[in-house]
Amino acid sequence: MADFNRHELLIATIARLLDGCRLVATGAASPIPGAGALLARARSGGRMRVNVLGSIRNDFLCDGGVELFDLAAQGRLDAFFLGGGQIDGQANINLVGAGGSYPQTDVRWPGSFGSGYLYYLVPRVILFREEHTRRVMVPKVDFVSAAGPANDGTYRPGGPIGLLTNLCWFAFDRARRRFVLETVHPGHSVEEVRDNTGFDFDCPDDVPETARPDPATLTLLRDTIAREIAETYPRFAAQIFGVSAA
Amino acid sequence: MADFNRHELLIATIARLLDGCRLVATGAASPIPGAGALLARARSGGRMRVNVLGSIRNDFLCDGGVELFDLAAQGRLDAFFLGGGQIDGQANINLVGAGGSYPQTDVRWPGSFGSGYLYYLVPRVILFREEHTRRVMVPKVDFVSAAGPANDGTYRPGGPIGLLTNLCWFAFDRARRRFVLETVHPGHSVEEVRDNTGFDFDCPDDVPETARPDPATLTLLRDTIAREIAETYPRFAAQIFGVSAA
Amino acid sequence: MDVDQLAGLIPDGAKIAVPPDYSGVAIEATRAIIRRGIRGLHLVCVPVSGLQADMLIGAGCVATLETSAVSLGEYGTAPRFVAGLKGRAFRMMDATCPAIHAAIQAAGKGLPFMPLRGLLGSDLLASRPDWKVMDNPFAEAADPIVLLPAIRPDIALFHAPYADRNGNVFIGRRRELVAMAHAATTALVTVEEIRDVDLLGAEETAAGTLAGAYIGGIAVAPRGAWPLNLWNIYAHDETHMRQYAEMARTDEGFTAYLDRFVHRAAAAE
Amino acid sequence: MDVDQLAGLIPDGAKIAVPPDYSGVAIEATRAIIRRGIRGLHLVCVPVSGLQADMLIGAGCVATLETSAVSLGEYGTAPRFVAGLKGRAFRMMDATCPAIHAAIQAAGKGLPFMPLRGLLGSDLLASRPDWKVMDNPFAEAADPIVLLPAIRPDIALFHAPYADRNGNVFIGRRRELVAMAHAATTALVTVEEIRDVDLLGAEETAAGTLAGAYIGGIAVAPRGAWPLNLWNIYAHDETHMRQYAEMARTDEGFTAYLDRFVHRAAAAE
Repeated sequence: MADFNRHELLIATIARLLDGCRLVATGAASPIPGAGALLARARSGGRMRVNVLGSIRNDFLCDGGVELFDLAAQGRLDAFFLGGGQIDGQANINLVGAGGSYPQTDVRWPGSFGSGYLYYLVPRVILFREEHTRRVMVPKVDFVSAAGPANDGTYRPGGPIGLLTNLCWFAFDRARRRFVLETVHPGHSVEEVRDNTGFDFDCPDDVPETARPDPATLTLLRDTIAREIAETYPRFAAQIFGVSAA
Repeated sequence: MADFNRHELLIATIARLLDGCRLVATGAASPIPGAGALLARARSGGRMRVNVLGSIRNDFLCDGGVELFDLAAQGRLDAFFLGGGQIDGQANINLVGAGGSYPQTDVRWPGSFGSGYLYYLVPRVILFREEHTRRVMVPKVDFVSAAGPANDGTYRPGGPIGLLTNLCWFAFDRARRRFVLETVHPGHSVEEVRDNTGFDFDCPDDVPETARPDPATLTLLRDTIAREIAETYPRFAAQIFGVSAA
Repeated sequence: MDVDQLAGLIPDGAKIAVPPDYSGVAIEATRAIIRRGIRGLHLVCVPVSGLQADMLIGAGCVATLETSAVSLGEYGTAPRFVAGLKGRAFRMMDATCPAIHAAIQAAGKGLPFMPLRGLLGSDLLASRPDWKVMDNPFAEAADPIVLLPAIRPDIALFHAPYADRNGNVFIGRRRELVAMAHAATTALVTVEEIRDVDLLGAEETAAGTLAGAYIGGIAVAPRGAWPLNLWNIYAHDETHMRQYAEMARTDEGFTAYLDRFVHRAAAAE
Repeated sequence: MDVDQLAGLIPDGAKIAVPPDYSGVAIEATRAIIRRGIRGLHLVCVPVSGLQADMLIGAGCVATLETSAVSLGEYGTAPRFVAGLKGRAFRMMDATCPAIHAAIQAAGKGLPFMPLRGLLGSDLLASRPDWKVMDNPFAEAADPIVLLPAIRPDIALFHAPYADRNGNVFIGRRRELVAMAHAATTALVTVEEIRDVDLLGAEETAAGTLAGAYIGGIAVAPRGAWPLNLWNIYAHDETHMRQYAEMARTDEGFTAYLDRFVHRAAAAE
């Protein structure tokens, strides 16, 4: 990993997962997804729109806070990012709290935000949680903010395509309702993933390494995207890329 | 009728019917209701708001065409005006067509506009139709654009308080679902009303004359309201009052 | 893209949402639609129409008309609408204004339906088998309420004062245009002009903007609402409106009108 | 009317709708509410809140909290929210953002309920007995969909850059403020200033205006969102936000914070 850092790998991976989207949005406190989306846009030849929450230059929403949700329901939003304090093996996510008895949980997080809706409607939801530990990746979430796909015939055009962490990329197999370990990031191992994951997942005999960003991508990211994301996330851009806003 | 004309009588009558309202709106092609509402506002001591469709100065709607309907549903709109190609004795109104077989009616009018909604939600709907003939005032409308109150327990905060024509003012008795001839305009008679009305209505032995506008009202109307309504209805104001916009 | 190319994006049979006369009506594009001989349109008036619906009906473009009213306002009855209805030239779906607004908003929210008060006991409701009545499950006593299926137009078509350099369109307080565009698969817009500004760059203009993400085509059409008015930017052409109302009273007169103001006017350019 | 008089219009037990941090939060009015010792509020965050909810909870003003999240954002956990929840200081109604928007819009449309996609199989739905599931009557196969009862606040409370001389308020593209005001019985608004203009007089500003007809009280409160930001007009006060996040971690610290920045600051004026 001499020639790129962890953040750059995640950003480049996200950009690859967004390939072919027409419209991608990112939510609050999402510098890595935001940079990934801007990178994907830069490589789309003008075919992709990106809406970065909190940006001035890259935010076209002008119909109030409900517009992002309406966009999703209209089928216009191809991809979005969700995380969770807990994520389980059926792709249920929990943004509310853990332990105790709801609503008096032992740990309380801010709340579900838009997850209970966007997770059902956006076709390409990328679960993104940097921390990959058994505290986060649990057998069963304590509270379901948004349910993994049930395949019960109910209206569900959206759902997770997979889960990206500091260690790996799991694809989500919707038919089997299970994660599949697809790639492990450079410098990490399948054993490390297994040791730090509390849920069962499918693991092929041979798990390739997550693709490393090529030099052209790194140049684009560092020269152009870094300045674009600095408009919304100046501290992140300064810390990771050493740049300020364009 | 030497000292006022028919339009002035109607305007003054409408203003009286609106007394106590907080918010009154008028629709398209409604110069007499518009002038009546502005007159009522002028006498309200600042307690009444009026929204005149088509006005610049007296239109606060800025949330698109749906706002008037939302206002009504919120309970904020106290009074509105509706007419009809046909009106029957149970206060059903028809803005669609007469004769033939719907939709191939012999006569076709523009359509129901907002009547199928506002008639149910605005507490003080004033039915206003200048033409008072058996062609308009029918035993049973051929098409119900909006139904008179059914008193069947369904949600119905709104409905007609009565019907104002060139000849008279009928109050509507909601409990009995019948019009009651309350006043006959100066220069007209109960017999004339009866001859020109196709539906049954209650008629007390003694029907007073519709109150004539007093001199103060006529002065206010001609000096101030005429110029206010001229902004939206210049031809009407020029023809009736000989004034142009303030 | 010119107006004829814009009209070329509308396939036969499309469901098209159009605004009321006061919101900015794409009449130049309407003439282009008639010239192209587009057929089978499902015209949704949000919530009413006038000259535009009358012209499209008269020219044989409309298979279904969904509206709360069609009228030429102070110029009287919409003659081609009335004649077409009598001649069964199209399927009529009578509505009331807030029902169309609600069904359009349902589509903009990706909802299958939207409830609406009113309508009970009316022949509007009786004549619309696509509308359903359910009992409000939140009420303790019986409380019937109408459910309207979402209206999902293929295309929202309207005329606006200007677009910016990024393809955003200024719609001011005409929020029915936003609702139509959100509901439709795409919006086709004619504008008086393109201005070299960024509508989303200032709070005042952003509040009155329809973002380019909803727009599939913009064509410049100066006086593109003529002979109707565009907001208070230009007034309607009274002489022409009277002429239309007079000529459209008969089939022959309307044909002569089209020949003179739709077909020949374009050929002369 | 000053901010304390405005706060005096809020009775104990009122249902109050407040906007998210980015929309303009009436924090000066929040301090006034705390000073008045208003109790039993049903706080509806449209759709989330931060400092405002945390302060009101910490000061004991809140009996019910309906929100999709409470967070101080980059300043971390909302400490009084978490402590209050653990101590059962209020009733918690967890939601998801579009559900609160939809329920607010239902009230603005006078509807008893609004349908919403999503939510099926979640504990959000399981924990909300006031939400119902029905089968979509327009679908051929089984198609469960959630129905949300309308949220009808007594009061919508927010802070905006300015009001005009006629009592209209500029809200720009923050249309959740319009939705809140339409849904509520009345809106109480603090503004940076009153400007001698007519917001409804020009198309640009009218598009971003909340009309005075919806507003029951306006008070001038310069920097009335402090220590939060107001749009991009002024930034949040980072030092103060860190100080709040630190002091509010304990009951004693929060009491000291109120004493210093809510009670004593007002007394010193």
